[in-house]
Amino acid sequence: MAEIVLEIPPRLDYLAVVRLVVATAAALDPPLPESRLDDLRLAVTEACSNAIKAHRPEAADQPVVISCHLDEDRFRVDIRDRGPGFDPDALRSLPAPTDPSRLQHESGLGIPLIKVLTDDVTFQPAGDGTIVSMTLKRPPAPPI
Amino acid sequence: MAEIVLEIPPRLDYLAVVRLVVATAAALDPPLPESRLDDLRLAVTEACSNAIKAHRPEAADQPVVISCHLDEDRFRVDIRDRGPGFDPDALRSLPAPTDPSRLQHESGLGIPLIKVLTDDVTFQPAGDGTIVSMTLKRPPAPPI
Amino acid sequence: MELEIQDTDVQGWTVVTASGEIDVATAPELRDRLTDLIEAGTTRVIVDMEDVDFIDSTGLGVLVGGVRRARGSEGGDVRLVCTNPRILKVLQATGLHEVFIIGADVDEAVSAEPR
Amino acid sequence: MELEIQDTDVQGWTVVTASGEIDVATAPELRDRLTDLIEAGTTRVIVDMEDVDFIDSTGLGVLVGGVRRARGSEGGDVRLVCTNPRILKVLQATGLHEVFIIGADVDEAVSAEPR
Ligand SMILES: Nc1ncnc2c1ncn2[C@@H]1O[C@H](COP(=O)(O)OP(=O)(O)O)[C@@H](O)[C@H]1O
Ligand SMILES: Nc1ncnc2c1ncn2[C@@H]1O[C@H](COP(=O)(O)OP(=O)(O)O)[C@@H](O)[C@H]1O
Repeated sequence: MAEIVLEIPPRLDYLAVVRLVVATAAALDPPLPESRLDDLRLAVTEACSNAIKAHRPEAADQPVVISCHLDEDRFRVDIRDRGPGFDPDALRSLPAPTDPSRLQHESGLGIPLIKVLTDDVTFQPAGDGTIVSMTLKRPPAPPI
Repeated sequence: MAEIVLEIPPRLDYLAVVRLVVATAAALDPPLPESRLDDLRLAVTEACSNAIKAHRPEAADQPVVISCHLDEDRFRVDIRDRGPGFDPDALRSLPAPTDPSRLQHESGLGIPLIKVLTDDVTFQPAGDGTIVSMTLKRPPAPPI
Repeated sequence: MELEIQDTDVQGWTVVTASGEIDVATAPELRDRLTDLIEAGTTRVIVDMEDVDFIDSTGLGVLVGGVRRARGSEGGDVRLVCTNPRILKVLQATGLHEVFIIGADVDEAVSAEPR
Repeated sequence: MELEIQDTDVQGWTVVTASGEIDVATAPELRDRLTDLIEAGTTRVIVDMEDVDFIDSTGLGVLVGGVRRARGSEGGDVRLVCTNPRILKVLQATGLHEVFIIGADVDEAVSAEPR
Protein backbone atom coordinates (compact mmCIF):
# COMPACT_ATOMS: atom_id res chain seq x y z
CA MET A 1 0.00 0.00 0.00
CA ALA A 2 1.40 3.33 -1.05
CA GLU A 3 0.60 6.61 0.66
CA ILE A 4 0.80 10.17 -0.55
CA VAL A 5 0.48 12.95 1.97
CA LEU A 6 -0.13 16.62 1.22
CA GLU A 7 -0.11 19.41 3.77
CA ILE A 8 -1.50 22.80 2.83
CA PRO A 9 -2.13 26.08 4.59
CA PRO A 10 -5.85 26.52 5.35
CA ARG A 11 -6.47 28.76 2.34
CA LEU A 12 -9.13 28.22 -0.30
CA ASP A 13 -6.78 29.07 -3.16
CA TYR A 14 -4.94 25.82 -2.45
CA LEU A 15 -7.97 23.70 -3.35
CA ALA A 16 -6.92 23.47 -6.98
CA VAL A 17 -3.59 21.93 -5.87
CA VAL A 18 -5.43 19.42 -3.70
CA ARG A 19 -7.69 18.36 -6.57
CA LEU A 20 -4.65 17.90 -8.80
CA VAL A 21 -2.70 15.81 -6.34
CA VAL A 22 -5.55 13.57 -5.29
CA ALA A 23 -6.74 12.97 -8.85
CA THR A 24 -3.18 12.32 -10.03
CA ALA A 25 -2.64 9.84 -7.18
CA ALA A 26 -5.91 8.08 -7.98
CA ALA A 27 -4.97 7.87 -11.65
CA LEU A 28 -1.83 5.89 -10.78
CA ASP A 29 -1.91 2.17 -11.38
CA PRO A 30 -4.53 0.71 -11.15
CA PRO A 31 -6.31 3.91 -12.16
CA LEU A 32 -9.82 4.94 -11.18
CA PRO A 33 -11.98 5.44 -14.28
CA GLU A 34 -12.27 9.05 -15.52
CA SER A 35 -15.84 9.54 -14.28
CA ARG A 36 -14.88 8.37 -10.79
CA LEU A 37 -11.96 10.82 -10.87
CA ASP A 38 -14.55 13.56 -11.37
CA ASP A 39 -16.50 12.28 -8.36
CA LEU A 40 -13.30 12.22 -6.34
CA ARG A 41 -12.24 15.74 -7.34
CA LEU A 42 -15.58 17.13 -6.24
CA ALA A 43 -15.86 15.12 -3.01
CA VAL A 44 -12.32 16.14 -2.02
CA THR A 45 -13.04 19.78 -2.81
CA GLU A 46 -16.12 19.73 -0.59
CA ALA A 47 -14.41 18.01 2.35
CA CYS A 48 -11.31 20.12 2.04
CA SER A 49 -13.15 23.41 1.79
CA ASN A 50 -15.09 22.49 4.95
CA ALA A 51 -11.76 21.66 6.62
CA ILE A 52 -10.22 24.96 5.58
CA LYS A 53 -13.25 26.91 6.82
CA ALA A 54 -13.13 25.01 10.11
CA HIS A 55 -9.61 26.38 10.69
CA ARG A 56 -10.93 29.94 10.85
CA PRO A 57 -9.88 31.80 12.85
CA GLU A 58 -8.25 29.69 15.58
CA ALA A 59 -6.14 27.30 13.51
CA ALA A 60 -5.16 29.66 10.68
CA ASP A 61 -1.48 28.76 11.07
CA GLN A 62 -2.00 24.99 11.17
CA PRO A 63 -1.97 22.81 8.06
CA VAL A 64 -4.84 20.80 6.65
CA VAL A 65 -3.49 17.31 5.93
CA ILE A 66 -4.67 15.24 2.99
CA SER A 67 -3.50 11.64 2.81
CA CYS A 68 -4.16 9.21 -0.01
CA HIS A 69 -4.12 5.47 0.55
CA LEU A 70 -3.70 3.50 -2.62
CA ASP A 71 -4.91 -0.04 -2.39
CA GLU A 72 -5.42 -2.59 -5.13
CA ASP A 73 -9.19 -2.57 -4.77
CA ARG A 74 -9.93 0.89 -3.35
CA PHE A 75 -8.66 4.45 -3.12
CA ARG A 76 -9.07 6.21 0.21
CA VAL A 77 -8.40 9.84 1.00
CA ASP A 78 -8.44 11.28 4.52
CA ILE A 79 -8.83 15.00 5.16
CA ARG A 80 -7.67 15.99 8.60
CA ASP A 81 -8.42 19.40 10.08
CA ARG A 82 -7.77 21.14 13.39
CA GLY A 83 -11.19 22.75 13.56
CA PRO A 84 -13.85 22.73 16.28
CA GLY A 85 -15.46 19.47 15.12
CA PHE A 86 -19.16 18.94 14.35
CA ASP A 87 -21.90 16.35 14.39
CA PRO A 88 -22.68 15.27 10.82
CA ASP A 89 -25.88 13.50 11.95
CA ALA A 90 -27.28 16.73 13.35
CA LEU A 91 -27.21 18.54 9.98
CA ARG A 92 -30.67 19.55 8.72
CA SER A 93 -31.50 18.18 5.28
CA LEU A 94 -32.43 20.57 2.48
CA PRO A 95 -36.03 21.03 1.23
CA ALA A 96 -36.98 19.00 -1.87
CA PRO A 97 -36.00 20.64 -5.18
CA THR A 98 -39.66 21.14 -6.05
CA ASP A 99 -40.37 22.95 -2.76
CA PRO A 100 -40.26 26.72 -3.39
CA SER A 101 -38.35 27.17 -0.11
CA ARG A 102 -35.44 25.23 -1.66
CA LEU A 103 -34.33 28.53 -3.17
CA GLN A 104 -33.72 29.96 0.31
CA HIS A 105 -30.70 27.65 0.75
CA GLU A 106 -27.45 28.59 -0.91
CA SER A 107 -25.32 26.28 1.24
CA GLY A 108 -25.49 22.85 2.81
CA LEU A 109 -24.86 20.82 -0.35
CA GLY A 110 -21.29 19.75 0.49
CA ILE A 111 -21.84 16.76 2.72
CA PRO A 112 -24.85 15.45 0.75
CA LEU A 113 -22.66 15.58 -2.37
CA ILE A 114 -19.80 13.74 -0.64
CA LYS A 115 -22.25 10.99 0.32
CA VAL A 116 -23.53 10.59 -3.22
CA LEU A 117 -20.12 10.76 -4.90
CA THR A 118 -18.13 8.34 -2.73
CA ASP A 119 -18.65 4.65 -1.97
CA ASP A 120 -18.08 5.30 1.70
CA VAL A 121 -17.48 8.28 3.97
CA THR A 122 -16.84 8.52 7.70
CA PHE A 123 -16.47 11.58 9.93
CA GLN A 124 -14.29 10.88 12.95
CA PRO A 125 -13.61 13.36 15.73
CA ALA A 126 -9.82 13.37 16.14
CA GLY A 127 -8.78 15.03 19.35
CA ASP A 128 -8.35 18.55 18.11
CA GLY A 129 -10.29 18.31 14.86
CA THR A 130 -11.98 16.01 12.39
CA ILE A 131 -10.87 13.31 9.96
CA VAL A 132 -13.14 12.88 6.95
CA SER A 133 -12.35 9.55 5.26
CA MET A 134 -13.67 8.96 1.77
CA THR A 135 -13.35 5.70 -0.14
CA LEU A 136 -13.89 4.98 -3.82
CA LYS A 137 -13.72 1.38 -4.98
CA ARG A 138 -11.59 0.53 -7.97
CA PRO A 139 -13.25 -1.53 -10.67
CA PRO A 140 -12.12 -5.17 -10.62
CA ALA A 141 -9.16 -5.85 -12.92
CA PRO A 142 -10.26 -7.29 -16.27
CA PRO A 143 -9.63 -11.04 -16.59
CA ILE A 144 -6.30 -11.83 -18.32
CA MET B 1 5.10 32.42 4.75
CA ALA B 2 3.02 29.53 3.51
CA GLU B 3 4.26 25.96 3.33
CA ILE B 4 3.12 23.03 1.25
CA VAL B 5 4.43 19.61 2.12
CA LEU B 6 4.18 16.50 -0.05
CA GLU B 7 5.22 13.03 1.01
CA ILE B 8 5.57 10.31 -1.60
CA PRO B 9 6.67 6.70 -1.67
CA PRO B 10 10.19 6.38 -3.15
CA ARG B 11 8.93 5.39 -6.60
CA LEU B 12 9.88 7.06 -9.86
CA ASP B 13 6.32 7.01 -11.18
CA TYR B 14 5.44 9.64 -8.56
CA LEU B 15 7.76 12.22 -10.10
CA ALA B 16 5.01 13.59 -12.33
CA VAL B 17 2.92 14.32 -9.20
CA VAL B 18 5.87 16.09 -7.58
CA ARG B 19 6.41 18.28 -10.65
CA LEU B 20 2.72 19.18 -10.66
CA VAL B 21 2.54 20.11 -7.00
CA VAL B 22 5.73 22.11 -6.90
CA ALA B 23 4.97 24.00 -10.10
CA THR B 24 1.40 24.68 -8.96
CA ALA B 25 2.66 25.96 -5.61
CA ALA B 26 5.20 28.20 -7.33
CA ALA B 27 2.53 29.56 -9.65
CA LEU B 28 0.51 30.83 -6.68
CA ASP B 29 0.63 34.49 -5.92
CA PRO B 30 3.14 36.03 -6.58
CA PRO B 31 3.80 33.58 -9.40
CA LEU B 32 7.19 32.62 -10.78
CA PRO B 33 7.37 33.43 -14.49
CA GLU B 34 6.62 30.52 -16.86
CA SER B 35 10.25 29.98 -17.89
CA ARG B 36 11.35 29.77 -14.25
CA LEU B 37 8.57 27.23 -13.65
CA ASP B 38 10.24 25.09 -16.33
CA ASP B 39 13.58 25.43 -14.54
CA LEU B 40 11.91 24.48 -11.27
CA ARG B 41 10.12 21.44 -12.72
CA LEU B 42 13.40 20.08 -14.07
CA ALA B 43 15.51 20.87 -10.99
CA VAL B 44 12.91 19.24 -8.72
CA THR B 45 12.74 16.18 -10.97
CA GLU B 46 16.51 15.76 -10.79
CA ALA B 47 16.77 16.20 -7.03
CA CYS B 48 13.75 14.03 -6.39
CA SER B 49 14.87 11.23 -8.65
CA ASN B 50 18.25 11.18 -6.86
CA ALA B 51 16.36 11.07 -3.54
CA ILE B 52 14.17 8.19 -4.71
CA LYS B 53 17.18 6.23 -5.97
CA ALA B 54 18.99 6.88 -2.67
CA HIS B 55 16.14 5.07 -0.86
CA ARG B 56 16.99 1.79 -2.63
CA PRO B 57 16.95 -0.74 -1.14
CA GLU B 58 17.19 0.14 2.55
CA ALA B 59 14.56 2.87 2.83
CA ALA B 60 12.03 1.55 0.32
CA ASP B 61 9.19 1.92 2.83
CA GLN B 62 10.06 5.45 3.93
CA PRO B 63 8.66 8.55 2.26
CA VAL B 64 10.58 11.18 0.36
CA VAL B 65 9.40 14.56 1.68
CA ILE B 66 9.11 17.62 -0.53
CA SER B 67 8.38 20.94 1.16
CA CYS B 68 7.72 24.24 -0.56
CA HIS B 69 8.37 27.52 1.18
CA LEU B 70 6.54 30.43 -0.41
CA ASP B 71 8.07 33.78 0.37
CA GLU B 72 7.35 37.14 -1.18
CA ASP B 73 10.73 37.36 -2.85
CA ARG B 74 11.74 33.72 -3.30
CA PHE B 75 10.43 30.19 -3.68
CA ARG B 76 12.32 27.43 -1.90
CA VAL B 77 11.80 23.72 -2.17
CA ASP B 78 13.51 21.16 0.07
CA ILE B 79 13.78 17.51 -0.90
CA ARG B 80 14.48 15.28 2.06
CA ASP B 81 15.53 11.68 1.66
CA ARG B 82 16.52 8.85 4.02
CA GLY B 83 19.34 7.61 1.80
CA PRO B 84 23.02 6.96 2.59
CA GLY B 85 24.12 10.57 1.94
CA PHE B 86 26.89 11.67 -0.42
CA ASP B 87 29.52 14.33 -0.93
CA PRO B 88 28.45 16.64 -3.76
CA ASP B 89 31.92 18.21 -3.93
CA ALA B 90 33.49 14.85 -4.66
CA LEU B 91 31.51 14.32 -7.89
CA ARG B 92 33.69 14.17 -11.03
CA SER B 93 32.75 16.70 -13.67
CA LEU B 94 31.85 15.52 -17.17
CA PRO B 95 34.20 15.88 -20.18
CA ALA B 96 33.63 18.91 -22.41
CA PRO B 97 30.90 18.42 -25.05
CA THR B 98 33.52 18.61 -27.81
CA ASP B 99 35.64 15.86 -26.21
CA PRO B 100 34.81 12.53 -27.92
CA SER B 101 34.89 10.80 -24.52
CA ARG B 102 31.81 12.86 -23.57
CA LEU B 103 29.71 10.18 -25.28
CA GLN B 104 30.86 7.60 -22.73
CA HIS B 105 28.78 9.31 -20.03
CA GLU B 106 25.05 8.69 -19.96
CA SER B 107 24.61 9.93 -16.39
CA GLY B 108 25.92 12.61 -14.07
CA LEU B 109 23.95 15.52 -15.53
CA GLY B 110 21.46 15.88 -12.65
CA ILE B 111 23.38 17.97 -10.16
CA PRO B 112 25.07 20.16 -12.82
CA LEU B 113 21.57 20.89 -14.17
CA ILE B 114 20.23 21.74 -10.71
CA LYS B 115 23.08 24.21 -10.26
CA VAL B 116 22.38 25.92 -13.58
CA LEU B 117 18.59 26.02 -13.18
CA THR B 118 18.29 27.35 -9.63
CA ASP B 119 19.48 30.57 -8.04
CA ASP B 120 20.84 28.66 -5.09
CA VAL B 121 21.21 25.04 -4.01
CA THR B 122 22.56 23.45 -0.85
CA PHE B 123 23.09 19.80 0.05
CA GLN B 124 22.87 19.21 3.78
CA PRO B 125 23.48 15.86 5.47
CA ALA B 126 20.46 15.35 7.75
CA GLY B 127 21.10 12.59 10.25
CA ASP B 128 19.73 9.67 8.30
CA GLY B 129 19.72 11.22 4.83
CA THR B 130 20.12 14.38 2.80
CA ILE B 131 18.17 17.63 2.38
CA VAL B 132 18.59 19.29 -0.99
CA SER B 133 17.39 22.91 -0.77
CA MET B 134 16.76 24.78 -3.99
CA THR B 135 15.83 28.45 -4.21
CA LEU B 136 14.45 30.44 -7.13
CA LYS B 137 14.08 34.18 -6.72
CA ARG B 138 10.80 35.79 -7.67
CA PRO B 139 11.04 38.82 -9.92
CA PRO B 140 10.46 42.09 -8.04
CA ALA B 141 6.81 43.21 -8.09
CA PRO B 142 6.15 45.84 -10.76
CA PRO B 143 5.78 49.37 -9.36
CA ILE B 144 2.12 50.33 -8.73
CA MET C 1 -12.56 30.97 -13.64
CA GLU C 2 -13.21 33.59 -16.33
CA LEU C 3 -16.47 35.49 -16.82
CA GLU C 4 -17.71 37.30 -19.87
CA ILE C 5 -20.97 39.22 -20.02
CA GLN C 6 -22.83 39.83 -23.26
CA ASP C 7 -26.23 41.26 -24.06
CA THR C 8 -28.17 39.23 -26.60
CA ASP C 9 -30.88 40.52 -28.87
CA VAL C 10 -33.24 37.81 -27.64
CA GLN C 11 -36.04 39.22 -25.49
CA GLY C 12 -33.71 41.17 -23.27
CA TRP C 13 -31.75 38.18 -22.01
CA THR C 14 -28.14 38.72 -20.99
CA VAL C 15 -25.62 35.91 -21.30
CA VAL C 16 -22.89 35.41 -18.71
CA THR C 17 -20.32 33.01 -20.12
CA ALA C 18 -18.30 31.30 -17.42
CA SER C 19 -15.25 29.17 -18.07
CA GLY C 20 -12.76 27.16 -16.04
CA GLU C 21 -13.34 26.07 -12.46
CA ILE C 22 -16.14 27.50 -10.35
CA ASP C 23 -15.21 26.58 -6.81
CA VAL C 24 -15.40 28.11 -3.37
CA ALA C 25 -12.35 30.22 -4.23
CA THR C 26 -13.74 31.67 -7.47
CA ALA C 27 -17.53 31.52 -7.00
CA PRO C 28 -17.75 34.83 -5.07
CA GLU C 29 -16.87 36.66 -8.28
CA LEU C 30 -19.77 34.97 -10.08
CA ARG C 31 -22.07 35.83 -7.16
CA ASP C 32 -21.07 39.50 -7.36
CA ARG C 33 -21.61 39.69 -11.10
CA LEU C 34 -25.03 38.04 -10.93
CA THR C 35 -26.14 40.17 -8.01
CA ASP C 36 -24.96 43.36 -9.73
CA LEU C 37 -26.85 42.48 -12.90
CA ILE C 38 -30.08 41.58 -11.14
CA GLU C 39 -30.03 44.58 -8.81
CA ALA C 40 -29.46 46.81 -11.83
CA GLY C 41 -32.69 45.41 -13.31
CA THR C 42 -31.23 42.80 -15.65
CA THR C 43 -33.34 39.99 -14.27
CA ARG C 44 -33.19 37.70 -17.29
CA VAL C 45 -29.80 36.05 -17.22
CA ILE C 46 -28.40 32.99 -18.96
CA VAL C 47 -25.28 31.44 -17.45
CA ASP C 48 -23.49 29.64 -20.26
CA MET C 49 -21.56 26.78 -18.63
CA GLU C 50 -20.29 25.08 -21.79
CA ASP C 51 -16.68 25.95 -20.93
CA VAL C 52 -16.95 25.18 -17.24
CA ASP C 53 -15.09 22.00 -16.37
CA PHE C 54 -15.65 21.99 -12.63
CA ILE C 55 -18.30 23.31 -10.24
CA ASP C 56 -18.58 22.69 -6.51
CA SER C 57 -21.39 23.21 -4.00
CA THR C 58 -20.48 26.86 -3.48
CA GLY C 59 -20.81 27.48 -7.21
CA LEU C 60 -24.16 25.72 -7.22
CA GLY C 61 -25.27 27.80 -4.23
CA VAL C 62 -24.41 30.98 -6.12
CA LEU C 63 -26.65 29.85 -8.99
CA VAL C 64 -29.48 29.04 -6.56
CA GLY C 65 -29.17 32.51 -5.03
CA GLY C 66 -29.24 34.03 -8.49
CA VAL C 67 -32.42 32.15 -9.41
CA ARG C 68 -34.12 33.29 -6.19
CA ARG C 69 -33.23 36.93 -6.77
CA ALA C 70 -34.14 36.88 -10.45
CA ARG C 71 -37.46 35.08 -10.00
CA GLY C 72 -38.38 37.75 -7.46
CA SER C 73 -39.10 39.99 -10.47
CA GLU C 74 -41.91 39.34 -12.96
CA GLY C 75 -40.44 37.29 -15.84
CA GLY C 76 -37.02 37.15 -14.24
CA ASP C 77 -34.88 34.00 -14.13
CA VAL C 78 -31.33 32.69 -14.15
CA ARG C 79 -31.17 29.85 -16.67
CA LEU C 80 -28.30 27.60 -17.64
CA VAL C 81 -26.78 26.47 -20.90
CA CYS C 82 -25.13 23.13 -20.22
CA THR C 83 -24.51 19.93 -22.14
CA ASN C 84 -21.31 18.83 -20.37
CA PRO C 85 -22.09 15.45 -18.78
CA ARG C 86 -19.72 16.18 -15.85
CA ILE C 87 -21.68 19.24 -14.86
CA LEU C 88 -25.10 17.74 -15.64
CA LYS C 89 -24.22 14.83 -13.36
CA VAL C 90 -23.61 17.20 -10.46
CA LEU C 91 -26.87 19.07 -11.14
CA GLN C 92 -28.67 15.75 -11.07
CA ALA C 93 -26.89 14.44 -7.98
CA THR C 94 -28.09 17.51 -6.08
CA GLY C 95 -31.62 17.56 -7.52
CA LEU C 96 -30.90 21.04 -8.86
CA HIS C 97 -31.81 19.99 -12.41
CA GLU C 98 -35.38 20.36 -11.11
CA VAL C 99 -34.72 23.89 -9.90
CA PHE C 100 -32.89 25.36 -12.89
CA ILE C 101 -34.13 25.66 -16.43
CA ILE C 102 -31.33 24.11 -18.48
CA GLY C 103 -31.01 24.37 -22.25
CA ALA C 104 -28.58 22.87 -24.73
CA ASP C 105 -28.00 26.36 -26.14
CA VAL C 106 -29.07 29.94 -25.52
CA ASP C 107 -32.14 29.67 -27.78
CA GLU C 108 -33.37 26.60 -25.99
CA ALA C 109 -32.81 28.16 -22.57
CA VAL C 110 -34.59 31.37 -23.57
CA SER C 111 -37.61 29.71 -25.12
CA ALA C 112 -38.28 27.21 -22.32
CA GLU C 113 -41.48 27.47 -20.26
CA PRO C 114 -40.89 29.32 -16.98
CA ARG C 115 -40.98 27.22 -13.82
CA MET D 1 5.56 9.41 -22.99
CA GLU D 2 4.46 7.95 -26.33
CA LEU D 3 6.76 6.65 -29.05
CA GLU D 4 6.03 6.13 -32.72
CA ILE D 5 8.53 4.71 -35.18
CA GLN D 6 8.36 5.42 -38.90
CA ASP D 7 10.69 4.69 -41.78
CA THR D 8 11.21 7.65 -44.09
CA ASP D 9 12.17 7.50 -47.74
CA VAL D 10 15.10 9.84 -47.06
CA GLN D 11 18.44 8.06 -47.31
CA GLY D 12 17.45 5.23 -45.02
CA TRP D 13 16.74 7.39 -41.99
CA THR D 14 14.16 6.18 -39.50
CA VAL D 15 12.15 8.67 -37.47
CA VAL D 16 11.24 7.98 -33.85
CA THR D 17 8.57 10.47 -32.81
CA ALA D 18 8.43 10.94 -29.06
CA SER D 19 5.72 12.87 -27.26
CA GLY D 20 4.88 13.81 -23.70
CA GLU D 21 7.35 13.66 -20.82
CA ILE D 22 10.68 11.86 -21.12
CA ASP D 23 11.82 11.43 -17.54
CA VAL D 24 13.60 8.83 -15.47
CA ALA D 25 10.35 6.86 -15.28
CA THR D 26 9.69 6.75 -19.03
CA ALA D 27 13.18 7.09 -20.59
CA PRO D 28 14.01 3.36 -20.31
CA GLU D 29 11.42 2.67 -23.00
CA LEU D 30 13.11 5.14 -25.34
CA ARG D 31 16.49 3.56 -24.53
CA ASP D 32 15.17 0.10 -25.42
CA ARG D 33 13.66 1.26 -28.70
CA LEU D 34 16.82 3.07 -29.78
CA THR D 35 19.06 0.18 -28.79
CA ASP D 36 16.83 -2.32 -30.63
CA LEU D 37 16.88 -0.24 -33.80
CA ILE D 38 20.64 0.33 -33.78
CA GLU D 39 21.48 -3.28 -32.95
CA ALA D 40 19.21 -4.40 -35.80
CA GLY D 41 21.33 -2.27 -38.15
CA THR D 42 19.13 0.83 -38.34
CA THR D 43 21.93 3.18 -37.37
CA ARG D 44 20.47 6.35 -38.89
CA VAL D 45 17.80 7.55 -36.50
CA ILE D 46 16.04 10.87 -36.10
CA VAL D 47 14.34 11.50 -32.77
CA ASP D 48 11.54 13.97 -33.41
CA MET D 49 11.04 15.90 -30.17
CA GLU D 50 8.52 18.45 -31.39
CA ASP D 51 5.80 17.00 -29.15
CA VAL D 52 8.03 16.47 -26.12
CA ASP D 53 7.23 18.96 -23.40
CA PHE D 54 9.66 17.75 -20.76
CA ILE D 55 13.00 15.95 -20.71
CA ASP D 56 15.24 15.27 -17.74
CA SER D 57 18.86 14.20 -17.40
CA THR D 58 17.99 10.53 -17.76
CA GLY D 59 16.26 11.26 -21.07
CA LEU D 60 19.29 13.23 -22.22
CA GLY D 61 21.56 10.36 -21.16
CA VAL D 62 19.52 7.96 -23.29
CA LEU D 63 20.05 10.21 -26.31
CA VAL D 64 23.80 10.42 -25.60
CA GLY D 65 23.98 6.63 -25.42
CA GLY D 66 22.08 6.38 -28.69
CA VAL D 67 24.48 8.76 -30.41
CA ARG D 68 27.48 6.76 -29.18
CA ARG D 69 26.05 3.47 -30.40
CA ALA D 70 24.91 4.86 -33.74
CA ARG D 71 28.14 6.72 -34.50
CA GLY D 72 29.97 3.44 -33.91
CA SER D 73 28.79 2.45 -37.42
CA GLU D 74 29.96 4.17 -40.61
CA GLY D 75 27.42 6.93 -41.39
CA GLY D 76 25.36 6.20 -38.29
CA ASP D 77 23.92 8.88 -36.01
CA VAL D 78 21.04 9.78 -33.74
CA ARG D 79 19.90 13.28 -34.68
CA LEU D 80 17.20 15.43 -33.17
CA VAL D 81 14.33 17.47 -34.56
CA CYS D 82 13.62 20.19 -32.02
CA THR D 83 12.43 23.79 -32.13
CA ASN D 84 10.77 23.90 -28.69
CA PRO D 85 12.61 26.59 -26.69
CA ARG D 86 12.03 24.69 -23.42
CA ILE D 87 13.90 21.66 -24.71
CA LEU D 88 16.54 23.66 -26.58
CA LYS D 89 17.29 25.51 -23.36
CA VAL D 90 18.03 22.24 -21.56
CA LEU D 91 20.24 21.06 -24.42
CA GLN D 92 22.15 24.31 -24.18
CA ALA D 93 22.36 24.29 -20.38
CA THR D 94 24.06 20.89 -20.56
CA GLY D 95 26.31 21.68 -23.54
CA LEU D 96 24.65 18.81 -25.41
CA HIS D 97 23.68 21.09 -28.31
CA GLU D 98 27.33 20.66 -29.29
CA VAL D 99 27.04 16.88 -29.18
CA PHE D 100 23.78 16.34 -31.07
CA ILE D 101 22.97 17.40 -34.58
CA ILE D 102 19.70 19.28 -34.22
CA GLY D 103 17.42 20.31 -37.09
CA ALA D 104 14.23 22.32 -37.26
CA ASP D 105 12.64 19.48 -39.24
CA VAL D 106 13.51 16.02 -40.54
CA ASP D 107 14.96 17.36 -43.80
CA GLU D 108 17.26 19.73 -42.00
CA ALA D 109 18.40 17.05 -39.56
CA VAL D 110 19.06 14.56 -42.38
CA SER D 111 20.98 16.95 -44.60
CA ALA D 112 23.26 18.39 -41.90
CA GLU D 113 27.00 17.74 -42.04
CA PRO D 114 28.03 14.85 -39.79
CA ARG D 115 29.95 15.73 -36.65
N1 LIG E 1 -14.56 19.50 8.91
C1 LIG E 1 -15.55 20.20 9.52
N2 LIG E 1 -15.33 20.77 10.73
C2 LIG E 1 -16.30 21.47 11.35
N3 LIG E 1 -17.54 21.65 10.84
C3 LIG E 1 -17.82 21.12 9.64
C4 LIG E 1 -16.85 20.36 8.92
N4 LIG E 1 -17.43 19.93 7.77
C5 LIG E 1 -18.70 20.40 7.77
N5 LIG E 1 -18.95 21.11 8.89
C6 LIG E 1 -20.21 21.77 9.27
O1 LIG E 1 -21.25 21.16 8.53
C7 LIG E 1 -21.97 22.16 7.80
C8 LIG E 1 -22.51 21.60 6.50
O2 LIG E 1 -21.46 21.33 5.60
P1 LIG E 1 -21.76 21.19 4.06
O3 LIG E 1 -22.80 20.15 3.86
O4 LIG E 1 -20.46 20.93 3.38
O5 LIG E 1 -22.37 22.55 3.59
P2 LIG E 1 -21.76 24.04 3.66
O6 LIG E 1 -20.28 23.89 3.78
O7 LIG E 1 -22.22 24.64 2.39
O8 LIG E 1 -22.40 24.66 4.88
C9 LIG E 1 -20.99 23.29 7.61
O9 LIG E 1 -21.64 24.52 7.46
C10 LIG E 1 -20.20 23.24 8.92
O10 LIG E 1 -20.88 23.92 9.94
N1 LIG F 1 20.15 12.58 -2.45
C1 LIG F 1 21.23 11.82 -2.72
N2 LIG F 1 21.61 10.84 -1.86
C2 LIG F 1 22.68 10.06 -2.12
N3 LIG F 1 23.45 10.18 -3.24
C3 LIG F 1 23.12 11.13 -4.14
C4 LIG F 1 22.01 12.00 -3.93
N4 LIG F 1 21.93 12.86 -4.99
C5 LIG F 1 22.96 12.53 -5.80
N5 LIG F 1 23.68 11.50 -5.30
C6 LIG F 1 24.89 10.88 -5.89
O1 LIG F 1 25.46 11.78 -6.79
C7 LIG F 1 25.59 11.18 -8.08
C8 LIG F 1 25.43 12.22 -9.19
O2 LIG F 1 24.10 12.67 -9.26
P1 LIG F 1 23.55 13.39 -10.57
O3 LIG F 1 24.47 14.50 -10.92
O4 LIG F 1 22.12 13.72 -10.35
O5 LIG F 1 23.71 12.31 -11.72
P2 LIG F 1 23.08 10.85 -11.85
O6 LIG F 1 21.88 10.80 -10.94
O7 LIG F 1 22.73 10.77 -13.30
O8 LIG F 1 24.17 9.91 -11.45
C9 LIG F 1 24.54 10.10 -8.09
O9 LIG F 1 24.87 9.07 -9.00
C10 LIG F 1 24.55 9.63 -6.65
O10 LIG F 1 25.59 8.69 -6.45
